[in-house]
Amino acid sequence: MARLLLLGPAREAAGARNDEVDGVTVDDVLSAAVTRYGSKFQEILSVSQVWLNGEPTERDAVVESYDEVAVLPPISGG
Amino acid sequence: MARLLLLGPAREAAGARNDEVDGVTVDDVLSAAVTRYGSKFQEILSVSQVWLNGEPTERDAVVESYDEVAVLPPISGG
Amino acid sequence: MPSTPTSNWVLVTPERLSLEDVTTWATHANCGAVVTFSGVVRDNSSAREGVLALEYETSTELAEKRIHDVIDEARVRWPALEAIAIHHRIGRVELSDATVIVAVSSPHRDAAFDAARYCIDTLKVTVPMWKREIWEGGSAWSDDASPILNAQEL
Amino acid sequence: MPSTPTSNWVLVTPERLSLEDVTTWATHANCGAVVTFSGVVRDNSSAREGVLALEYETSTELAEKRIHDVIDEARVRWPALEAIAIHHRIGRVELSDATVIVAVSSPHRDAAFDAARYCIDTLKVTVPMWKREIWEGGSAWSDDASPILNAQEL
Repeated sequence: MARLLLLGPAREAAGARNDEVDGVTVDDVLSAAVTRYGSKFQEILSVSQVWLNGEPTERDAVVESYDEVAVLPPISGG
Repeated sequence: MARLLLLGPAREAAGARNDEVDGVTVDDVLSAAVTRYGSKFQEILSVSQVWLNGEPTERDAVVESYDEVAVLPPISGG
Repeated sequence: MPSTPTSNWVLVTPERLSLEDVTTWATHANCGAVVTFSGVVRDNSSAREGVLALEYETSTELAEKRIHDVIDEARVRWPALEAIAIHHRIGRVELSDATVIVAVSSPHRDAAFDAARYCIDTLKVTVPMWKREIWEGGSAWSDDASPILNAQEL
Repeated sequence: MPSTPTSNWVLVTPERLSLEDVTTWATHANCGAVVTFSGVVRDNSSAREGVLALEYETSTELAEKRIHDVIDEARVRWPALEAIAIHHRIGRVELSDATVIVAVSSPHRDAAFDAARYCIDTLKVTVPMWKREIWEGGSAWSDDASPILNAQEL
């Protein structure tokens, strides 16, 4: 179980900014999210960075309860 | 006869910002100024630019009545 | 407002940004130079004319953390810097209003210019922030998006 | 206050300078970037600690003319620039107050940064201006003086 944080176009495609999904690794969490949100989300995920608790992460990292997995599409600040 | 404009350290050394001196060329005007104001002014003049009517000038340029000869020591703006 | 001799002021806020406030705050007694950059909403983008407003979305916590990383790296590169403020607005921002302000003070101007430019260039590619362009009758995510990089690598 | 689409605002004045005024004035609808430089009185110089104030002297007419030359040359080098304001204060200026402000706006930030830096670097060596440092009990002309050059040659 991990907390999902979906931002910008990822939030829009999923229809949610925060969610909770099951999974042992970051990869598991993302697969569950794709199953839940569908192909538009998958497309955005494919060009996004994924952070675990505010830091860039490997996709095989193990997630604990209440860890935050954030999906960050290409940015456009400033 | 030309008008003198003396700025910054040149003004201070001469004890005057504006004055009138005789002379056919810029050089004549400056020589008359040195005679009038003395060695401290001469020292500053030696490291200064001289402009005629707001533009850099050659020292042998002829001055007409009411032309302005400006003495501009090294600058320190900003 | 913070005002320690050497200090950082990071803010991600839906409120209007004030250039006067950050500049006054950044002006320390030993500083001869303050350089600011204001990013403002302009009426066109690479995709269209007639832009009326921008709308910014982020995680405030993640954005502020990454802005601090930009500032930390700037201080490594230009140790003489005094104050650095970086404020980013979120939510809807109208035409000609500031979306981001960077202010850097320094005893001399070269470091302030170099660091201000580094900060805005680096913010744009390291800080999580997503921008929608709003025009008469529609809106869309900005085309000018880039993958997230890290401040130390830039 | 001038406000034509492309415009210059030159001012040599004994009044307090306002960064807010020049920035607001410089922000045109097609501009995404405004860069400012503020030169402020600092408490030390190459010659001494304990500087309390600076006092600037010039011919306003000659100084404004040479500031216009700086702006004209900046526009040749960066044709995309929108507004350029250069304000220089004269007379006595207290610690931490601005002695000079440069504000440059542009559709994109690179030109605004480059031109703002060119303007202040060039002003310092081309515009007639003389500065006295004032400290507790005395004053003297600044040591940081340079011969007058021309904007086109820099």
